[in-house]
Amino acid sequence: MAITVLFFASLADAVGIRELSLSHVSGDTVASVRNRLVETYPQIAEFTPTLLYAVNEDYADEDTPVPADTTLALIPPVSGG
Amino acid sequence: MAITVLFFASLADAVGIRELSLSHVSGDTVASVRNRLVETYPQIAEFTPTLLYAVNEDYADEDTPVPADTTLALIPPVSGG
Amino acid sequence: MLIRVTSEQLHPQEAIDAVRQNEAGAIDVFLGIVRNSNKGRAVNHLVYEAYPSMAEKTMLELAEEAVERFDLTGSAVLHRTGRLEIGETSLLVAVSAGHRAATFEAGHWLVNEIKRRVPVWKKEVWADGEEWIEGPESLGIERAPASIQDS
Amino acid sequence: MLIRVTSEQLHPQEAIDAVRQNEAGAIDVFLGIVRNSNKGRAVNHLVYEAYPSMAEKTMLELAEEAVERFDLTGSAVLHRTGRLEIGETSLLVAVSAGHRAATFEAGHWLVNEIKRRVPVWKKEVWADGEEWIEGPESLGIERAPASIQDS
Repeated sequence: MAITVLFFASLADAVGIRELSLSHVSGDTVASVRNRLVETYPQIAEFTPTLLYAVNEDYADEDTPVPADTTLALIPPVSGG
Repeated sequence: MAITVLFFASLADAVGIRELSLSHVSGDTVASVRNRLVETYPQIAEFTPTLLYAVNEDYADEDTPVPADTTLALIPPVSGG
Repeated sequence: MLIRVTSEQLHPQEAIDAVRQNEAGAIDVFLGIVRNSNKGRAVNHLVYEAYPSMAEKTMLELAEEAVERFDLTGSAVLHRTGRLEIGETSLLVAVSAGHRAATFEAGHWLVNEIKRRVPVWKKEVWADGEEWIEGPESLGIERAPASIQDS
Repeated sequence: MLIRVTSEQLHPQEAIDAVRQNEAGAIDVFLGIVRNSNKGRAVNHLVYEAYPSMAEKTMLELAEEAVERFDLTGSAVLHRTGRLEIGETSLLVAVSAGHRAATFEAGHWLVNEIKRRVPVWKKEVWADGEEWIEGPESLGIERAPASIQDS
């Protein structure tokens, strides 16, 4: 009953972590998981205004549900191409 | 004191010639040379409504002068690409 | 449909061969190339990072949407990751269609959407530092998260 | 600037290498391909005829004009002549620029102008006959000789 969280690019540099596992809480959404992460890693807060999210590789809103055994990616503005 | 005339594609097929040499006449223009050609090769007439012309490899108008030792190309509508 | 995120060099001929069809009269190919400068600053090299599985998924969705929208006969999207030197190809997009107008429009649309949606990030490395280039700066527009989150 | 009328096969990589510059962030490549049908009729093969010296001259003029108009860092135009089978490349155009929008616009403009102005003709050969495809039919528009004769 865990959530896998992925960090990328500038956010991974800021947090110093690329992937972590988090306990799942009943009723979790993107926002609730993100808020728990900010408690542990306050440096995430400055990224949140421009952060996008993906749940199991689909772009998601803040109120998208995050079930157990889900991968949540925190996605800084992309710059591929 | 000659003019080289070039024929291409459908016009070359119709005339049965790809290149010929013509005597130059003082004051020759694209139109005057074309008209002399039509006298000899009346099958050119049906092409003239859509024909373009080039004098020494530059697109030309009917009243563009054609000096001696010039190459005049009779250019059916192009279809490259 | 050829879709790939890879640390290996990208070869245009492979993408062209992937979209060439007997019904296609036109192929458009786009290459994103590492420039030697950005905003007046000399670039030494770039480092691309991707969320590979989601990047490939998003590239496939966009390639399929392009085929639908522009009535293409084929599409291919490849993105390189890792360290890229000046002049190397970071992005390779190829589309084919019956006629040319659709290929230019589809190619341009597809590259724009890839830059908006595919989870890939670019780090510029200069002689004296480095920086992640992100979002609005790389797009040259205001960020529009609402439409990005539409999907 | 790479400009060529040739009966040899066209290789996209050669055109790409010719326009790749350290200042270029984007390359667009267009390939005109022999389709297996036209207006519902099955095509066996095509034969392209050119006025080679004038074709190369016109291609060079257009490639230079594209560089001016779209602020390109490079351009290349190659046209094949002779017999071409289904799937073979008849026209190859490559342009490079600092950014992508200019390459798509320049590529499309250049291909349109090539089809309007370069003295090359295409003959379709079917199982039971053949025909020169000329001008308006190949362009799908009314002929506009006035603007063509402007130069």
